Amino acid sequence: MIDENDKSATIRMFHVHKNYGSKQALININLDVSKNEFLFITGPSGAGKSTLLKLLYLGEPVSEGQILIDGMNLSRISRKRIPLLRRKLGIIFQDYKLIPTRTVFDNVALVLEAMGKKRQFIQKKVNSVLRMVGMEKRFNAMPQSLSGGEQQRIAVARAVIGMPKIILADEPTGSLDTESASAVFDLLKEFHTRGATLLVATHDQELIRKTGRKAIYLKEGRQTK
Amino acid sequence: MIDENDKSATIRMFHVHKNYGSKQALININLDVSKNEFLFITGPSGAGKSTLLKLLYLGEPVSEGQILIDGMNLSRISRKRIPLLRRKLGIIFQDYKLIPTRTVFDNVALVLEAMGKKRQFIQKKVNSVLRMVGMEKRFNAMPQSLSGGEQQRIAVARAVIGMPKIILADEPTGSLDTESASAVFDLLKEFHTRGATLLVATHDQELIRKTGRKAIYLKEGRQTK
Amino acid sequence: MILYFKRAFQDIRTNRFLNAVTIIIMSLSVLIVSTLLLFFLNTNDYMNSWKKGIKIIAYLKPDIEETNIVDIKNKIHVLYGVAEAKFMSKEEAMGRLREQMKRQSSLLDGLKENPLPDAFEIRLTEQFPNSERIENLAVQIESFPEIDDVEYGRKWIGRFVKLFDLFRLTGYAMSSIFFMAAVFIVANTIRLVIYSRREEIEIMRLVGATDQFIKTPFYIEAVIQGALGGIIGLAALFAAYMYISTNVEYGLSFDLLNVRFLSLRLSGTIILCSMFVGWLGCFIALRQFLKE
Amino acid sequence: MILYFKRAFQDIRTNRFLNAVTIIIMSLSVLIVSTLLLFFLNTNDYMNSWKKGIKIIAYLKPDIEETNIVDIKNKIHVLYGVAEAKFMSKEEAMGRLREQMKRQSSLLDGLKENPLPDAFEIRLTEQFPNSERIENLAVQIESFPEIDDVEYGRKWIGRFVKLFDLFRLTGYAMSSIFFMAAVFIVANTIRLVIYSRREEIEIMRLVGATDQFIKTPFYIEAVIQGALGGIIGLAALFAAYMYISTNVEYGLSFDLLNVRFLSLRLSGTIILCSMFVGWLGCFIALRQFLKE
Ligand SMILES: Nc1ncnc2c1ncn2[C@@H]1O[C@H](COP(=O)(O)OP(=O)(O)OP(=O)(O)O)[C@@H](O)[C@H]1O
Ligand SMILES: Nc1ncnc2c1ncn2[C@@H]1O[C@H](COP(=O)(O)OP(=O)(O)OP(=O)(O)O)[C@@H](O)[C@H]1O
Ligand SMILES: [Mg+2]
Ligand SMILES: [Mg+2]
Repeated sequence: MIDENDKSATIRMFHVHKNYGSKQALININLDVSKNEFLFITGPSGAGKSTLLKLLYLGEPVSEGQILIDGMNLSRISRKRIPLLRRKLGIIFQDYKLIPTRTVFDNVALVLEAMGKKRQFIQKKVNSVLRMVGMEKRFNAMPQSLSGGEQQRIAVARAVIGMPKIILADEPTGSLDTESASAVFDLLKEFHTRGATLLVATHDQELIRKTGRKAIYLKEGRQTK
Repeated sequence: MIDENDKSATIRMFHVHKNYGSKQALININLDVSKNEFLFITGPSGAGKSTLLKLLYLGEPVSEGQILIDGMNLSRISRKRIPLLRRKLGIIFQDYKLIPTRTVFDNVALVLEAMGKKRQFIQKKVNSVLRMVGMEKRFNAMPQSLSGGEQQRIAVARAVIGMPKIILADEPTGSLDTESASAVFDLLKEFHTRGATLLVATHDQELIRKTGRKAIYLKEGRQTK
Repeated sequence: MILYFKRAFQDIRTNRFLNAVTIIIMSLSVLIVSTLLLFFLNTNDYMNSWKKGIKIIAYLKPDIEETNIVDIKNKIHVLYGVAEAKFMSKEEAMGRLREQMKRQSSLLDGLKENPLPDAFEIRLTEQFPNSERIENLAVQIESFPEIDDVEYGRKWIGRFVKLFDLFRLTGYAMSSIFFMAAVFIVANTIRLVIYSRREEIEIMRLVGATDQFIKTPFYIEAVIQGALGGIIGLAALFAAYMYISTNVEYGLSFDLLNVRFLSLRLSGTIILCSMFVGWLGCFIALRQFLKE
Repeated sequence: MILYFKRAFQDIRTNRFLNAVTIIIMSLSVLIVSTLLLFFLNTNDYMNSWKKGIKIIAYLKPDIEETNIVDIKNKIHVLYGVAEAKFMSKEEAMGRLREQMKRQSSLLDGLKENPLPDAFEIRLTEQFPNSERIENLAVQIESFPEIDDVEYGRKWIGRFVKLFDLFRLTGYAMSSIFFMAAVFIVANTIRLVIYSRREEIEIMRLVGATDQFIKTPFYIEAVIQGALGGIIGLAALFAAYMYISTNVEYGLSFDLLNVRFLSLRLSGTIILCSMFVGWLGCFIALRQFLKE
């Protein structure tokens, strides 16, 4: 039924359900995201946007259905190979998930260190990415000493530093003023033009309208548009 | 120089500076917020909005200058009496600050428990406030199992449950879709009509425009409007 | 107050892992301290039973009338430190000597007359052994006109008492080291636990909770943990004690029946101490994290 | 690998509080175990010095020629467990008996002829004391044609050896209880520490770090902590030992000089153990928090 060799789509979801106990967070989601697509996921608070992204990075297992990413069937991935999947993804978490005991630099460098990159390369790369999000001066700060928007920009920097094929962004500009937000969006778009697939969850209809990109609409776990 | 008996203003800031090490987060802020005012604080990411609110609830001491709230001089408040100040305030934190090990109910009830209210009163009150933010069904959930917007609504519920004279809201609708956001705003406005003073930090110019309220504008720690 | 207890129990439920670890560490600390205590108490008992073997022999002058003997006995008996004075006639003494000499006892067969004197065998009270005090007592008895000579294992007692003192000293030193170590371990464990809950403390302060409101449940928890830790630690020791005493007794056929467990009162004291240490650890930790 | 070490050191720096507490608790655990070890080692030494006092006396038949004595001596000497066999003529034996009898020695004055036999006094090797083995040895010696009779404090040795066995057994039991307690305490402490860093672990996993990448610095840290804990614990014990031995020796004038500290090799073993326990605690904790 599922053709794992169909590489035209980077992300495919087949009849995906996700329950948290008795709570149905996602109901029968079917989705084809082709390579280099830029897709918004939208819907009201609690609709299941973050849950959908969570299933893609195996933050949670699906309750039913199948997900393919780059031809890999997520339910058949062994624990040991999960990191390989995640390195293909650049994830901007809604709550940022910065390590509170490490500096901004170390938080961003972590991704490259985990990939086993060379020290000098890391140094250069981190600096350049921090510059892109306008945080190059704060490389030595601790996350708690940053403002909400600054933390979000660090989260964006960390998500893109590994040159991921797929970027999953959960409200990537929720804490940002218009100016910083468009800077971040320009950055994401740049990765898009370089070939990355973008999935952006947001509640901000305005943003979608302005960008003029395709969007799928979730409501109480169901795909409505 | 400072007239502590001038009760016309609930919040007064005189020449307030705030430095974090060498970083100047706020520079010479002067502010008069009169009773029952509804004031926005706006500005780009890292402008000092959260810092300004933090000074008001004594989350940080001022570096220079004086702050009066309800005639109390914050720099002269003894450690023991800080809780009394904070009970006058309802605070919505930018990062919500929910206790991860307690249920939604307990998180919200905490404020009233700390005030020494009766059990039955607390029960009733928490239920009614959760209903106002549309979270009455999730009273038994843990904060981590809530979506970003749901957590934010719990944070709002906790801020208003103690019937505070002054509400300090830091991006209170940042994670909310338009509908939930206006529900929350209606709630805040209701408290405003009941006599509370509102200070809302937000980067969202749209919101301010729509509400049509007064706003002060911060940029790199300076008051510009 | 009821509210505080309720919150404490709720905390224990929601922080099961932290509580379990704290209670485990407390139990182990109590186990260590009480094992050592049990050991030294029983060694002490054993040494006391040895001490009972210390005797002073007072030899009577040869011409004492038999009627005087009761008087002398009474005179000795009232002396401080004397538990019992037993008369031993020269015939008894000869019998014992024969027994002691065993294969050389044939030497005694050639004697026409018993040259041994009558004597008193004096047992000392348990608290007594201390070489100076024994010496004093011996001198006192020797000064009685009816007494010819006094004999006691001066050298042996000296050595024994010193060994005993050394042992007791070691016991005190070790007990205090172990007790302090246990206190520090528990206090630091509680610091760790409260450290990992500092966010919660901070949030409570931000929403207007007084220090007392924040602290009280932590104290209640720590004291409950202390009590449970104490009880579990003692129970584990008791189990080990029962296991060893039933399994080893037969093998050794040694009087392990004499090995006694900690008294109820001492056990109670240990549990109280454990509760206090819980409280103390909490006090230190809260001071640290509430001041920040 | 260098990167891992760097990250481990960085972690230690950023988590100073957690590291300090872990090292304190590890030091205290090492202190407890090594104090107990020191105590039992020295008690063992002391008992060994007592054991040297155990002797077998083999009485020769009256008509043995003096030339045979060297032969017999050699025959005894080669037996397993014999450290030394010393000839004691009947004259020497009489002299000793006199000494032993002290005030009753006048009894011996009436004798015309020395009725005591010649004898060998046999000292045993240190490892030997065990009542059955002594008995075997005695039977063996008694079976020599030149030997009339063998004497050894059967009852006394039995009692002594049993006391010794009991003590050793208690030592083993306590050492294993304390060792296990220390292991559990340290392992649980590390669990607590890693629990309070579980968010960090979770985030690292989410950004694509392999388990190995996450674990290695924790292991390095735990082993470093173990080493430091071991060193500090032993240093504290050494300080206590020096303090007590310099302050108490004079007061007691007891041969505390004989009290020896743990050997370098044993100290090294303790530090290695402590490092291993650190590793183990880390292993358990990481299994728990990485699986979640
Ligand atoms: N771990 C969990 N346990 C139980 N329920 C959960 C859990 N995680 C999410 N949920 C519920 O699933 C629903 C969808 O959550 P999700 O986080 O996907 O919403 P969202 O669309 O991202 O909303 P928001 O815009 O507010 O972030 C919510 O009602 C949430 O409460
Ligand atoms: N504890 C701290 N130590 C050092 N610098 C800090 C600390 N807290 C805040 N800052 C800095 O002070 C500046 C103002 O921070 P603040 O949080 O007030 O910004 P903000 O206006 O709330 O921004 P945002 O809209 O992004 O939340 C920022 O540049 C921030 O990095
Ligand atoms: Mg979400
Ligand atoms: Mg802010």
